[in-house]
Amino acid sequence: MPSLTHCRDDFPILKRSVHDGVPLAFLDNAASTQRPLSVINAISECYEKYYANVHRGIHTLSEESTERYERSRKTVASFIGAKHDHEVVYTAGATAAINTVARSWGGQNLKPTDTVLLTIAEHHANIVPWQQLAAEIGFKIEYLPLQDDFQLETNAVREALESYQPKLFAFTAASNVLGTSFPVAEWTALAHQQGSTVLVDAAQAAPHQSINVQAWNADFLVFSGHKVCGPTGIGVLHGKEQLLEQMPPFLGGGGMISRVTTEGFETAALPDKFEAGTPPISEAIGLEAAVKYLTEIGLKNIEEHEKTLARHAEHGLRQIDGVSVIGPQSGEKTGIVSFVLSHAHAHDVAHSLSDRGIAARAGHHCTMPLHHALGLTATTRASFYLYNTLEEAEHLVHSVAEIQQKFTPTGRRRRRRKQ
Amino acid sequence: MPSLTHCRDDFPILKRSVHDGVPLAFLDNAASTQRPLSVINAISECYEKYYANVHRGIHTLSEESTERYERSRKTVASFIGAKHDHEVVYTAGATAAINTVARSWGGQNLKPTDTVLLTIAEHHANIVPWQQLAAEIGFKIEYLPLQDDFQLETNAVREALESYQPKLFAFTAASNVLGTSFPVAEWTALAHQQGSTVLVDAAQAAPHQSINVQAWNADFLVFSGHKVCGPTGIGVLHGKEQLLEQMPPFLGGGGMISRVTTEGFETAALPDKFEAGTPPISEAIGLEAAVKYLTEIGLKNIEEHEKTLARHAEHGLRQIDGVSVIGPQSGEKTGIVSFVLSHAHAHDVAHSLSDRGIAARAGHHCTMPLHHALGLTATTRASFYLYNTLEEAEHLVHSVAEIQQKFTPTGRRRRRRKQ
Amino acid sequence: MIKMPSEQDIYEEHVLDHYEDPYHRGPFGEATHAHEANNPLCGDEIHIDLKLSADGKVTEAWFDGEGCVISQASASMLVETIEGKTLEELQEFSAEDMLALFGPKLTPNRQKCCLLSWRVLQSAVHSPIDPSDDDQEGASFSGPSLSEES
Amino acid sequence: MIKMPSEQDIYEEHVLDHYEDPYHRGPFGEATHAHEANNPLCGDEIHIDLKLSADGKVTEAWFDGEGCVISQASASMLVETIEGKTLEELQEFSAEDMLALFGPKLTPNRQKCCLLSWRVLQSAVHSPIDPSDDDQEGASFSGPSLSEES
Ligand SMILES: Cc1ncc(COP(=O)(O)O)c(C=O)c1O
Ligand SMILES: Cc1ncc(COP(=O)(O)O)c(C=O)c1O
Repeated sequence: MPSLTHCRDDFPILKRSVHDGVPLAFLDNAASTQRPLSVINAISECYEKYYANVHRGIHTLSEESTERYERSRKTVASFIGAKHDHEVVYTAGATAAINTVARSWGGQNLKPTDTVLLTIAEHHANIVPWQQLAAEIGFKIEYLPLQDDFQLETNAVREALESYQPKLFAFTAASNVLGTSFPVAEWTALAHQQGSTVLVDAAQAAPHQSINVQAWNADFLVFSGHKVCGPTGIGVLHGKEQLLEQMPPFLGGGGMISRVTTEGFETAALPDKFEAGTPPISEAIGLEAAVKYLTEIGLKNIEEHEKTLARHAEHGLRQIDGVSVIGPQSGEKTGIVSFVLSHAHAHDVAHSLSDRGIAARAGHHCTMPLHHALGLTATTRASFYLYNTLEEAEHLVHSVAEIQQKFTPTGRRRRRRKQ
Repeated sequence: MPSLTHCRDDFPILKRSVHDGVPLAFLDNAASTQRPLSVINAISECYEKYYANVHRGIHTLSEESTERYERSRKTVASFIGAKHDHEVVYTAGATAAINTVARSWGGQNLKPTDTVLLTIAEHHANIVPWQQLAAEIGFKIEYLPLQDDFQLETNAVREALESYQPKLFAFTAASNVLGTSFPVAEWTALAHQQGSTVLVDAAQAAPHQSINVQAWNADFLVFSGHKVCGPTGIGVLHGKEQLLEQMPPFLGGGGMISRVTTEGFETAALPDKFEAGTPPISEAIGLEAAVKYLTEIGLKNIEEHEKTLARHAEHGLRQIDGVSVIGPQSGEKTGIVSFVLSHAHAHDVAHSLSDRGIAARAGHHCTMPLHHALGLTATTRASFYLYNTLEEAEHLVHSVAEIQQKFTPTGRRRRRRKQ
Repeated sequence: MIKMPSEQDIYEEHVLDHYEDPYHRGPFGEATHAHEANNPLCGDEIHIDLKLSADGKVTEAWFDGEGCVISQASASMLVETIEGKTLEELQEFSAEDMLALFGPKLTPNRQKCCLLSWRVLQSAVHSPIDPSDDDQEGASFSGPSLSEES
Repeated sequence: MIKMPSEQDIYEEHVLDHYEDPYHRGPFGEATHAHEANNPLCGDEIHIDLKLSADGKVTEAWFDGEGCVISQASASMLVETIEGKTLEELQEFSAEDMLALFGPKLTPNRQKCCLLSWRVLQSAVHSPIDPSDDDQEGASFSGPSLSEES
């Protein structure tokens, strides 16, 4: 495996200690990644050197900002292999992007007798918008369940597609809990055979694997800037040109119209149609820097690196008595490992990990239906990224072993209250 | 007037030259303002020192980020005099905030027989969302017209409120074209007497005047971060607690729920209910720095300063033959001056101003209905802010005089084409 | 900068004692008032049973639940403390008092774990167990919200 | 970094000549094909009238409109240039050719002003003036969008 250790120097935050000199081991990357200096500088530079509102201002700063904003769109379009730049729409985040598809495409196309097919492993961002819309329109939502080994076989997907004939199949390319990724191209092809439209939630895929929307052939794909080393406040909606053109606009306001009268409005062309209001300008410029950074290092290298670390950690965790890893033993795995301890609640685990410098998440990770299906209320999740090290993976394993030990019941007695 | 000249040093971009050593005179502040170093540094510091996803992560960075994110909300709440911090909801911008009110409050409360009252001077952001909703629901939209002197008298507002009995009165606190501001508290009180709900678009007011939402008593108020020296990618929706609580959520996803099952979801408490997905974290932290910066300088001083400059410019422009200022001679005025030249199109004016280092906007400024009502297609707009100088105002006046001169028809003849 | 209290501070003997050997944990058949709620952050659940006397005193208090050390230990401390108190005293018992009762200093996110039982208690006193059992006002909390993590 | 072309460059004699003394500007009674559109950026409007011969040649071209120097001068240059051209030649006349015809280098935002007449022309050739006048395909443009400023 190519060492990515040199990358650590690009991330200023990794130099900090958590408290009392305990170094930081940032294993909360599935929630949000850190930023290299090139991204932070791109944002500062925008504000210090050439910022103005974009969209056809006839003065030098606005020309420069517009040019950089649209260059970002080009870079992101080529990052995901889009056919047209204007198929890339900037939104406030992956969540906003899914809501846009739900309200615009869904509002136009979903009928009371229709079915939307999801997997039980979806993030709330890919569940709640459909539930909100279903409450209005009245269509059905079906969930593909997991097998006992946490897997979801393509055969089960095929059968569900055949039996439900969903109008939409919306699924995550990679689970933010199970540490698995799904065969997007294959499932998309099956869905298209049934006439289903496909939305792929790539929030956990974009940071870690090379995406080609044309090869995947999904109709819609979304991801977030802050999970690919980019800024907060920006997300990407990719849609096929023809679909985006047929959809009504979602948010209304400046920039998305070609004409407004007191009687009504005419919609602007793509991508402006879906970018109402002043867009996330510095965020787009930061996102471009992030995407360039990842591309330079190479998505393949990143994927391999973080898989190595995650499998190392997973192997170690599985050895510890009373620790269960929530995810399959084999198959297509990513840099995420979630687990539960028999003696300690996920919150106490995360808290105790933090004492040891390790940033990990505890809770349901916005996947309550998945946790419920697994009979769990909370898990602890470690998620690796390019800047993590084997030492950090080992530190995690040792720490978890200690914590499991520490919280072992010892037959303590509460001091009786003096009355 | 207290000199604010020292402020210029706080804004790195003001040191740049536009081209060939021509210094920048940034008079495009109504489109978007520049940022002081303290804002740029707050964003960088967030990413370099303590960034992690917010919302109850049990590790040090997440605790720190969450604390800073919520501290920002507190600061902004006190900036606008909100009664409760959780009445402040962060959105992607003013546009997103108005859309939130339209879809959530409007979707729940507006009926086919209702009327929504706007002014003809509204920005598209406060027109199009209501048109979109009206197309669905079927209510009527009425527009308060301007008088010939560009004014809108309170008497006309009272009469319209009485005759239309609108369910909602949505108006801008300050026009982004006319350079006027409206008496918000007075109009709001009149609207409430008629039982109307009130939305105030404070996008052009928040940067320049001290706002107290309790004194104004509007039910909803919105503004954008990038117009108050803050980052792009963030806006503020203030709503009265009781209204926000009764409204359904708008966007669905992580963070805005308290429970999700395969059957449905329960909504989280305020303000989380309206903040689906990873919020604009670094943007909120940057916005806090911006609001602190403005507060330190003093909104009163800023208002006075920019009014002085704008009136100076307006006075000069009115002296130029063939230049018409689009806005009233007197009344409550702000730091905005829009104008047209008899000999040059707004675009050619802005272009020629840019040659002289002056950044101004040309076009309809997202107020096509207003421009149509005034019989115009485009105006040129200069908008002043705390860092502008009297010299810049004078430079503008001289430049406009030159441009008007330059584009005077001279009886040129096109060279005949050799055939 | 937030100083994250270290493990030793939070999981001190007193806390772990209450966790492993809680006061009045389990079902209670004689409750006159009861309420339960969960913390969506971690799935922690707390149920509180109260027996109130005619003159408005807590004669007995029990809890049941599942969750992290802090939520469960703090619930145990709470029910132990409130027995014998009047309704006025309960109403005056603030979130700050609850955090003080717990002892170790908590970061904002973990305060939510500690305050879960306190919130449930505030609702329980308004939730009599009797035929007119549909008093739902206890369902809406004031104070910091209990939302999920991402 | 974008170099904003300076005034002298853009408003050169040739351009101002076309602005003040345009070629074939005004109504034209013999048009066989016509189209018009506006640039929402600035409200610029361009109408183009064409007279096409049976063998697919532009025998006469006129424009009318209102707007900035660049949109009006470029329209004048365009109609002057296309007379005598075949439909194939028009189809081959690209946006780049249009910018080259105009001459002075334009920033992206001002290219939109220059390309307005070119777009209208592309649609006009598909928009015969006759009883079957409802051919609306010309209404949707390809290429960079013409949206508004903020
Ligand atoms: C009066 C007014 N309202 C609303 C807006 C929209 O703000 P934003 O583009 O930041 O969403 C603007 C800014 O252009 C404005 O001037
Ligand atoms: C699989 C998945 N989908 C969607 C999201 C939502 O992304 P965001 O919160 O950036 O909108 C996340 C991140 O939490 C995720 O992991």
